[in-house]
Amino acid sequence: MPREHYLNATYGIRSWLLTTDHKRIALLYLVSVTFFFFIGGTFASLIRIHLLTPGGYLVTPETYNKLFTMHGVAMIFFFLIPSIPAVLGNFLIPMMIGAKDLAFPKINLLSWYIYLVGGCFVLYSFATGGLDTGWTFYTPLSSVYSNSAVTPAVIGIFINGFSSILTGLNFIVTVHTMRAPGMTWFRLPLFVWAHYATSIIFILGTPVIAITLLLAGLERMLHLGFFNPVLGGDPILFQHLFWFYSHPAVYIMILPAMGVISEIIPTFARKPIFGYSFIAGSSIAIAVIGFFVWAHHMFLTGESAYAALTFSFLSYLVAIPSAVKTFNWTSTLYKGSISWETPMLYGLGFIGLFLIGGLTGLFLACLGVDIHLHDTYFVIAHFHYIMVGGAVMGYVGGLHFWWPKITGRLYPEGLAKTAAVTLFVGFNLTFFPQFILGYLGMPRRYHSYPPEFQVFNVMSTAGASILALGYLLPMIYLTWSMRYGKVAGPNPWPATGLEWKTASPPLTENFDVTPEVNWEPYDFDNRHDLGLDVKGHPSLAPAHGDD
Amino acid sequence: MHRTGELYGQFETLDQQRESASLGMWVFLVTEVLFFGGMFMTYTLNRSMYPEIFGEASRSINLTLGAINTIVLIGSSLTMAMSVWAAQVGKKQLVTIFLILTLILGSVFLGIKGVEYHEKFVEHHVPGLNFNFEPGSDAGTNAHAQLFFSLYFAMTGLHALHMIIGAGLLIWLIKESFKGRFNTEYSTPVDLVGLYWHFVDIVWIFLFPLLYLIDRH
Amino acid sequence: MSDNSADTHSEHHIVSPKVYFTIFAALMVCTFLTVEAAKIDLNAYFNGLNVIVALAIATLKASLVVLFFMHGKYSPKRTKLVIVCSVFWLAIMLFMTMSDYVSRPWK
Amino acid sequence: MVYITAICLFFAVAITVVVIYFFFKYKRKTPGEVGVPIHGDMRLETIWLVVPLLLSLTMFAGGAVIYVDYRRAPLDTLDIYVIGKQWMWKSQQPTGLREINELHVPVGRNVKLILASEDVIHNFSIPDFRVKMDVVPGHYNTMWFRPTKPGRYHFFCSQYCGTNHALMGGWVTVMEPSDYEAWLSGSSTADTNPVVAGEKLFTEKACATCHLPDGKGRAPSLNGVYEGKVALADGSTVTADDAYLRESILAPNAKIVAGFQPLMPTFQGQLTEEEILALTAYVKSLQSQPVPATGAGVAPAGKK
Repeated sequence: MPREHYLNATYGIRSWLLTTDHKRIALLYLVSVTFFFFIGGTFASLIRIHLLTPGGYLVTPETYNKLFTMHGVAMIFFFLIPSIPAVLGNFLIPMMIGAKDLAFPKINLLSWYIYLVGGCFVLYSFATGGLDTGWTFYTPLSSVYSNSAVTPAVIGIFINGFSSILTGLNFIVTVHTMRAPGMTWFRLPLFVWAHYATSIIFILGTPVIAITLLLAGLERMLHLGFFNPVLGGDPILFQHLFWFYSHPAVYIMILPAMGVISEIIPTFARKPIFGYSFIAGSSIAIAVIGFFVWAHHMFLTGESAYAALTFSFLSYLVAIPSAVKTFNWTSTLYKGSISWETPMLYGLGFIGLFLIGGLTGLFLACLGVDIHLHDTYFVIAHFHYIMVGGAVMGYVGGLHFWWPKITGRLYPEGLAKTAAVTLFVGFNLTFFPQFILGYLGMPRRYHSYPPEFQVFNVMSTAGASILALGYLLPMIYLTWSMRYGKVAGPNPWPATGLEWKTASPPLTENFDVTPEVNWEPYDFDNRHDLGLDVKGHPSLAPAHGDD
Repeated sequence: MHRTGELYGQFETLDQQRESASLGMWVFLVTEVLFFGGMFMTYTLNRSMYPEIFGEASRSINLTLGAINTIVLIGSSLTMAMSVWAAQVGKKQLVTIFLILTLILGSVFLGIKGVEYHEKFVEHHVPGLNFNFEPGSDAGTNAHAQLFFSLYFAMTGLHALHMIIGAGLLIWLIKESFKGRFNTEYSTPVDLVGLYWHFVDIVWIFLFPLLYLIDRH
Repeated sequence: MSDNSADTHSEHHIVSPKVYFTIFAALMVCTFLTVEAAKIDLNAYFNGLNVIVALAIATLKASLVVLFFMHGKYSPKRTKLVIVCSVFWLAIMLFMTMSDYVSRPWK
Repeated sequence: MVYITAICLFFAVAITVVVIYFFFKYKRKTPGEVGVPIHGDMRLETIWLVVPLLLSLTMFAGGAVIYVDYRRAPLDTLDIYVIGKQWMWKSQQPTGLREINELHVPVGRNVKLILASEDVIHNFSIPDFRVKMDVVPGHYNTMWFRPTKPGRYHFFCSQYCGTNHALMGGWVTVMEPSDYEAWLSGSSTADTNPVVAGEKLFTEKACATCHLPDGKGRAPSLNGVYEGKVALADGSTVTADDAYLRESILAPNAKIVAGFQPLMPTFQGQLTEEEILALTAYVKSLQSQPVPATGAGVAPAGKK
């Protein structure tokens, strides 16, 4: 390990709380999003235990409603949205493009503080009366009828929005102006492309949710009528504005995970990614088309049937870039040299789960089928496959992939593989039964349900306990490895990105000298610095195609 | 990151720094457009539902003050643009003078806005506080007029908040400019605050006809 | 460090005060026009014409501010793209949402 | 649905099998080994851009047909009003018979539910019939279905609506038409009849002082107006359906009938959903009344 690096360059609590080093800020985020993950996870566990019996005797209906609302708010706004961008993105983007830091390091630190302030408001709401509106805050339930602490929660999410906006702004500017010499747009790692696309959504979507929740909050505090039909407002307008952000927000969660997978797969298959420009382009396509589909959450609100037809059609269009990515990842494996190390297991798990999550989305985008499935457990299962099976798997996989870079040490491989398999099994057992429940018609957000649904609920709860174990394991061995793990060296896998050209853990300024890039991305064959057996290759077929 | 003169450590050149800062500001303004956009959306829908009452309510706000404010604010945009120019050509004293003028015009705008708010308060036109549109108007008209005034206060209030933030930035700029910090080489803060100030002006350019000029015939 | 550094000098374009004052005068005229236009019942000719005129003038004014006061006209392509994006996305939100409401009548 | 399932299953299984096959087939053999540098293939990219696109368009088309059919109720429906409020469902048969958390319908008839909410957004959902619709305060939504088998089926509230959301459900009872008639006549009484209640409100709320049946009042006659074409002051015409009548009561100035002044006060906040339904039912009952030659909301010739 290098003698001096970003972790030991300065000491003391002040040096962390006032740091402008993107790597340290990433670690601050790592700690805070993990905190919210465990809060949200605790709520989820209580929900699953409660649903063991149809009568649901563990908690009262009020408490149950608060549990699923707070689970959603904590997980979506304070874990999933910041997780990969603010932790891995923050840590890696400057290194991947060969910069010393993000363009605006102070603003980066400011985003973390804004996140904390927003988080405090939300925790305050959780602690004083909780929140029982559903994470969607549909009016007039949230703005008039709910008796819970809606106002602080809305303010918290409003504030937190600025954290996302500033992070997105920082990434966009950094990618535009801070690239090292030779780092052209089409040499950028796909992880950076994915984050660039994510940032577009941060920039264009987040302000809308901020203003919408502000209006709903004002409506609640001052008894105004923007979304209240009794005072002449329109509750459906709230849904339009809400989903204008919140549907693209789904892509905020999944795009960075796709970026992680696009790094892991070529590294562990040791060959260039198949169709680089298609994967990069599909990220941008998802970010852009993702803004045209929001009203597919509203097919049954009584929205115009013409609008419903349009939005359903556009929703199918947004499925195409995701399909293109999946096909390309699969083809990357063809004739690779595939290693079964932990990050690759997550990559494999991601493809499988994202496939199910994505394909079930086609059912929901289909107008006729959505009439039946809308607001049932089918929806719950679908978006958990995307958000947990996709985004969280990507996040945990990415943490394993870059852990040696972040800490300079390797984790115990055997334990890590066990955890990956546990997560995969636990996840499927938890959420696959929910597809069946949804098809049978069990509505979501029910604290008690007809007894015929019990079997699948018990299965789901059993799966959830395995899943919980799967999350605890990495927590333990990753923490352990920070001190006792094997020293990793600069490039343990080896991988081709610029971030692996510097020491692990990196120096405060990332590189001794600004690197110059003169190679194509994921080009294992021409990288003699990686110590690989390029000559031993059976057939060096001439590269053809789009690259 | 250490700093050499006006160059922050993460950048290689002043050009790169200026470019980044300017792009950053523009991207920030995009978020502002969408931020106000949510309100414009709410406004559009509500006005399309209650065109008559929106007209009636709009006629009750003071057109003269609104028009004067429009002129004042566009004037402040002019002085802001002039201070950017002064910085570019290196007339350090002019920078300060134009910044001060901008601040004065901005304050005049806020002052007039205050007078308008006070009028509305006296007329019971502030939503949530004993709102009563016209003596004897029925519940429905009242509710719909309250929608108009909710939007009026939300939109102009948010706009005024931006003005106040802008004024704060101006005060800081004036302080720095007094020290002679801005010159032909380095005027990024003036440029950025200028962009922000003009944006706030643009918001008002739309707010004025949408709120003050409905059915004035 | 970046492939766009060629653009930077155009961003430093100096606009002469004469241009600023001309634009200011144009903005004043537009403000006067929009107030006067609102006082005429244009809806009598074509329903909604009043709003259209008001918004057209406002858009013109905003464009003048963006192009000249904000130097949009002299900015690199990238900045122009950013401006276009903001307007485009705002339009998506307004247009697609309103399209739901205006097409509600179904039979 | 089967179609989508088949396609999705095919892709899910195919890709999973291929990925797992590759995992074993191309497992790394020596530590320094490198994969074959294949960068991409334009033909393949095109294929997997176009094929999924076409497949998904067929899915879209299939779903769209069902949806359009679902949103456009047939004409010969049995209309039942359903009102949701925290946390119960009230339904009202055309005869005025009311039920709470129960709904009786005859087998083999097209049934249209007209949905209204007293407070927050609910969703009336009958999974066994594959139908559901949001119940939104402030305007009517409709849904329709055609029960095919007698029996008792669960219905639920599917849109989260507060504390007892999970308890806001009940049973649809599908009966043989004869049983249904018997059930109706067994419990119907005059005072629950919405037409009677609506007629009473029509006088109490002073509607009758302007809306004279002969068309000589300050407001249009409502005879025959329901389902008729109404000419508006701005030159357009609308069909006087439930939503139009509701709007005319709550926001009378939104659509002014040609030849009349905007004089009517709004009744927003002064009528409960049930009262609005009663008034609507009364206006509907005037559908068969003779339409006066002048001063009517609907021109006699314009009647369908």
